[in-house]
Amino acid sequence: ESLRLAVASNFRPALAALAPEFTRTTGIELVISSGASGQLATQILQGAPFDIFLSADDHYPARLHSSLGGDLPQTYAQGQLWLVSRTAANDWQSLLRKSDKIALANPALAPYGAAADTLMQSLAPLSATRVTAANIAQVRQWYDAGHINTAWLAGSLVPADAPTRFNLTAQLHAPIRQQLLVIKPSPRSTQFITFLLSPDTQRQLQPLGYDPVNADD
Amino acid sequence: MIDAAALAAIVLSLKLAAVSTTLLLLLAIPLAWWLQASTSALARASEILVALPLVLPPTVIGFYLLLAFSPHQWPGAQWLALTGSSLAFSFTGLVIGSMVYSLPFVVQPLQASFAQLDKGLLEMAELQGLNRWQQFAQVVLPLCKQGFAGAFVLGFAHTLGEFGVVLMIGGNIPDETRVASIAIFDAVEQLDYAAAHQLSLIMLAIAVVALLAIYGRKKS
Amino acid sequence: MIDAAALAAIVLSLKLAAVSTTLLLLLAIPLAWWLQASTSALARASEILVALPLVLPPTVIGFYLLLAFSPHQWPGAQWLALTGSSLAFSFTGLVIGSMVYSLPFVVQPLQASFAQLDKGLLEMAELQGLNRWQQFAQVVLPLCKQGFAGAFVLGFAHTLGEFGVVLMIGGNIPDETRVASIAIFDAVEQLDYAAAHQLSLIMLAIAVVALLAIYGRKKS
Amino acid sequence: MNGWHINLLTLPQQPDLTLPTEGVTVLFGQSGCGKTRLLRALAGLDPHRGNISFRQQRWLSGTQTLAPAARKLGMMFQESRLLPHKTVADNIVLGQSIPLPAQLIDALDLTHLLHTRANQLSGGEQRRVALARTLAHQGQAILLDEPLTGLDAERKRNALALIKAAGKEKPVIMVTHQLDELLHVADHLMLMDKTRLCDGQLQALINHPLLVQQRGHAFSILCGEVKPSANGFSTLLLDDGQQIRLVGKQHITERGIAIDARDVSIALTRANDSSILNIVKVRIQSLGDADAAYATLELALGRQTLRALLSGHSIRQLGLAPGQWVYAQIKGTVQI
Amino acid sequence: MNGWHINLLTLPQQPDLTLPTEGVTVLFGQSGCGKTRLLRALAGLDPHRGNISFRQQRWLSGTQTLAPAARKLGMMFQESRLLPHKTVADNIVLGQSIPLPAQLIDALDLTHLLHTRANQLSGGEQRRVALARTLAHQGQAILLDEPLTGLDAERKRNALALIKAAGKEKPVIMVTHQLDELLHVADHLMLMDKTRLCDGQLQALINHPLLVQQRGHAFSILCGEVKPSANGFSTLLLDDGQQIRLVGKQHITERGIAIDARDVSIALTRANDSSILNIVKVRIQSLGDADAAYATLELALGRQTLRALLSGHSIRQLGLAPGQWVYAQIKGTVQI
Ligand SMILES: Nc1ncnc2c1ncn2[C@@H]1O[C@H](COP(=O)(O)OP(=O)(O)OP(=O)(O)O)[C@@H](O)[C@H]1O
Ligand SMILES: Nc1ncnc2c1ncn2[C@@H]1O[C@H](COP(=O)(O)OP(=O)(O)OP(=O)(O)O)[C@@H](O)[C@H]1O
Ligand code: MOO
Ligand SMILES: [Mg+2]
Ligand SMILES: [Mg+2]
Repeated sequence: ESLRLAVASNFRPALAALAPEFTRTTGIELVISSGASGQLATQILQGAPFDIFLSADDHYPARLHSSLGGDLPQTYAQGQLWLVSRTAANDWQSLLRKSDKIALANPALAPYGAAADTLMQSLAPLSATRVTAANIAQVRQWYDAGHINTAWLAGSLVPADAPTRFNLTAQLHAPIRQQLLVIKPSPRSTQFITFLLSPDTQRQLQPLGYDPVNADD
Repeated sequence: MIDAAALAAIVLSLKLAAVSTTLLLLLAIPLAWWLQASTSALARASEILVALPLVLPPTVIGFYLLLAFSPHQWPGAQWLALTGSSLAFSFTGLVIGSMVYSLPFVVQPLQASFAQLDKGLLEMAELQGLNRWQQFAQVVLPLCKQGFAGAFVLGFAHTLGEFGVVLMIGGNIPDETRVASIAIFDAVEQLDYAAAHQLSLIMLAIAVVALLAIYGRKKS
Repeated sequence: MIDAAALAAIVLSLKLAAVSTTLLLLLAIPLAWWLQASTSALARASEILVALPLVLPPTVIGFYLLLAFSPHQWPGAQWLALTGSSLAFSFTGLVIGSMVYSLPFVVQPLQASFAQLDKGLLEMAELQGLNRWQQFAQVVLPLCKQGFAGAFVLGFAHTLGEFGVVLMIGGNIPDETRVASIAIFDAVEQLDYAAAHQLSLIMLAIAVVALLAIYGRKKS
Repeated sequence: MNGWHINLLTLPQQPDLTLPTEGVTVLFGQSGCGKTRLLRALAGLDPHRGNISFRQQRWLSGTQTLAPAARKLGMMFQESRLLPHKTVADNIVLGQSIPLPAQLIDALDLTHLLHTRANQLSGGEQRRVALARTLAHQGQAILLDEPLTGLDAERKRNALALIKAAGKEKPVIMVTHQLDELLHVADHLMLMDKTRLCDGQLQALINHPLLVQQRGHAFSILCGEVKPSANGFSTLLLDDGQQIRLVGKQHITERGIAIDARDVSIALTRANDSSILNIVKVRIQSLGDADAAYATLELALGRQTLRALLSGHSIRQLGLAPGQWVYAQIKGTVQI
Repeated sequence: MNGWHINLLTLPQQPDLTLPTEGVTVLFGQSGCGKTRLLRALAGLDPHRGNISFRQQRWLSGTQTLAPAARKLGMMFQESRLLPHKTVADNIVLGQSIPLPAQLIDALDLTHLLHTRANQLSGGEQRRVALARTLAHQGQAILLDEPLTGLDAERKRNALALIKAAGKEKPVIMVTHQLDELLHVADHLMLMDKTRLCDGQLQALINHPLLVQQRGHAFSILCGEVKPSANGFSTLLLDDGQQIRLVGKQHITERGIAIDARDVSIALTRANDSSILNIVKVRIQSLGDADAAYATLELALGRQTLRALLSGHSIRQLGLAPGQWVYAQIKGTVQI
């Protein structure tokens, strides 16, 4: 027996870390397809055979829900927004001001990009060139290859050796809610959601770079 | 060394490339012949039609194919009615998608090659009593072998590397539509560079062997 | 109707395609000639090398280009030292990326076409006193025009539609690296299908006009 | 039944003629006059309008055309059109399920080349392979477009014999510019220029202006009863009882001999001490233009006409006049 | 200085010879013997080993080779090799910055085709364009590979005159299989078979076995003092005082005349009433094989040799014997 999950690229490593535990306790295999949230949403609209959609934001699940109906989207994790750099700086504002190139995910596509964009707008005008990635993983690739020294990243992607890093999740007016939507209701789907939202599992999210979902969310 | 998932992706890629290229050649050979032989406006229009998919990014072609395959649209609905299964997110769908996308790469070298074939030899062959098929096998094929090799290489390699269309209409489903190119892309996305390098190397090795087989034979 | 950003993306795409295709032809013509004329092992190896990028998905090629362009790597460091600027996220970088990716599509049709050229005519032309360049302009070009048209169409259209490499090394910077294919992709990702349809249609229209110009001339 | 009925509206000559069922028809005409176009029209390779039928088959009727393959023709093109990647042997039997025609191959001296690939042949070797292929073709007729260009004299002689033999089996149309080839193989003649095409028996057309203009002087054709070879001679018994003797291995055919007017000289008395074998008594019919440097005389030999090309000087010196009986000395003959 | 010194180790004939600076050298040999390969070697189109020099230039020395273009040669290939997309005019001046050679074009009857694209030409038209292009080439020598194949008699005559004229300007090497072409233009001869290549003056080689084998019978070449044309004749004054007279527009050149042994007959007495213009007194040197059907007699004519092909029958009948004085009647001649 298996369950088909469509998961946003950024959450895939976390999901891969959680999967063995789920399979061990329930006997259900997870078949994981990952991709950009927008691309997965498009496919689901055209009938892609997934049981559950784990998006990087709350926008796509809402769009899908309005077309497909069913249970309401649920938040399964809260993202952390980090600013990392190879350049030393005392605070994130001065870091942004002295960087010549800043990479972020495309605000139009990714919630991390949108969140980063909001914070940068508050400091406008900045002299840096904004380099926009199609998704948040690409930002990390650019950072890794040395093209970019200052980058907005998700908590799950922060490099362990980055000399300068600021967790700016607290600065955000709205949390980054990663939401899921059940595409094909079934007992197995319910089992998975129960597992993912269980306090045990949520506790494990912290070291993976996500904040657990508040009970009231 | 290589995990089962990676191996499955490579096997799937090879299968997709083999099936698509075979079908493509079957389709492209008569098409290319007609395009170079005919002076009709229809042929000119078809020539353009064949090249058109080229200018759209593959993911966008994939997007339109996804729309076409949708059971809400006429082609997808027809297919569903006929076969009982959907084209999207199936191997068959990938084959069709790869064919649409790779068609110009197979047609163009063939067409260029056919245009340069000495038509006098075909006149001779016809008078000697060779039928269409024999003319193809005994005159066109050996004399245009560079064109065929080019068409095959571009078609096969391109399908192996095909990614945007597959990503869109495949859905990255292991064993069904998760081909090697998607697996490499996934690895890069997951920052698993070691896995990406390894898979890339395997693909390159396969390509070298395949190309050696083609080019080695060709020059002898 | 069309907003300024979309228009800028289309203009940039055309510029990228024009520059890349021109440079590609300059590179591919002598390369293809050498590949078909030489029987050396080096030529066979190069033939394979040229075709290799085909089997990797464009985003993966983009990824490797990203590594190559990196200031931590030899090529990227050299370029930085020489020009003072980085190749990543620049128009120049896109041109190089497109060229790497489209090279086989330009080389293959040319090579097939050259292989079928009657070499006796070149012997004649040489004895008549035509220099290399005149032989090219007066013999090779007119007699292989189908091959050139094919190479140009594949190269140009492919660069117009190029997406994976650009996505990886471009950085989506308006006026610099935000080409039309990226803009369409963005629109699809945002589920803004209307914008995607509109941009796609404009690209197709441009392609039809360009192809008409090429094929119209060719057959006359 | 007849060979071809040809009536083509789409050639400048608008040919309208009927060719015989058998034998070799030579198509003769200046370079560029349209010979190849006519052969191609017969083979169905270009669109045409008119009528062509062969035996009982309609090949062209209006613009309705029978496909080239269905016409079942062997055709040798002006270019050799071999498949460069195939061996000589494979080229020869291409498309025909026949064993290698050993005799043809031997006669055309191709045996040592059978396993050579066609792209390694010299020009003349290519021509011979193409000729072998065409002559071996199992079809109902043969078209040959300048089959003997590029061959040396020895190969040409052999090839001519093969073509002549092929004409005994099925109709052959052969294009040539060479008079010697024409005389050797032509049963029937088509003479073409850019606007006209006329045809007829070799005998009837041998002095047609289109032919004479090309070769520069007249011919005679003499026919008669052929007597078998005796002590080294074949003899052609003419209708007035006189004889023409020919030495050598080749024997006179029923078709007679052709005599170039240049090879005929006139004497007023019969020379008894000359090596010239054939001296016949003839009556001068006409002198031609005896004031010119050269003139062609027509001489009555029984019911046939013999032509002699003499210098005006000789004519005046000998005082030749129409009606006069003289002796014609015949030096060279071509057995046709 | 000399034309070519040729010493090639990579051809089966291993040619080692020196060709004259001027005039036309005819390369004659059976199909497939290697004529085209030799021309290509001279043009530098294939790799070879040996030595070739032309005038003071080294073209090949060991395997070091001068590029074809640097040899500055006009070459007409066995295939016409026209650029199909260019007009006749453009093909003719291809690569040469020269005005259209109006005289050549006129003589080769190409004027009406100047604006036709080469892919619309008949086979013979293509040959003529290729010939015009080669003869118009500004280089230092000309190579012609069977330039006259596919031409009708009239065009061939004109083309031969042009080739002969070209030989007056620079050395020409011409491949042909046709004896009449050879006799008309050859100053020098190269005779080739698969293993041998020998060269020499036309006079010296005219009865070389390689040549006789091809054409079947012997020739004579007679030289002498040429007297200008008077009342319709040109006269060749032989060394023993006898004369050969030729009628017509063409005049005897300094090079003499060629006479086919078939065109010579023998009489024991001088015929006074014959139209044969040229009767010379000769002494029989040798009879050849008089028992055969045909034999070639050698006849001393002053210090020169005249050959006659007679039937064995005639020889026996006339009782001819070596040393005997007889009269040779010469019917046809070729002005060389
Ligand atoms: N490209 C080639 N490769 C190998 N052998 C060849 C090639 N071209 C010609 N030959 C061979 O070399 C020999 C000489 O060829 P060449 O073309 O010089 O003959 P040729 O004397 O010009 O004959 P022809 O009168 O038929 O043109 C022939 O036996 C031929 O088969
Ligand atoms: N493909 C063509 N398109 C247009 N005109 C052509 C074409 N081929 C030949 N012609 C023209 O048609 C006329 C007849 O050509 P054709 O080839 O029949 O001549 P031909 O009698 O065979 O001459 P040759 O003896 O030179 O081969 C020529 O004037 C020629 O220029
Ligand atoms: O939707 Mo993502 O997490 O930007 O790849
Ligand atoms: Mg012709
Ligand atoms: Mg040759």
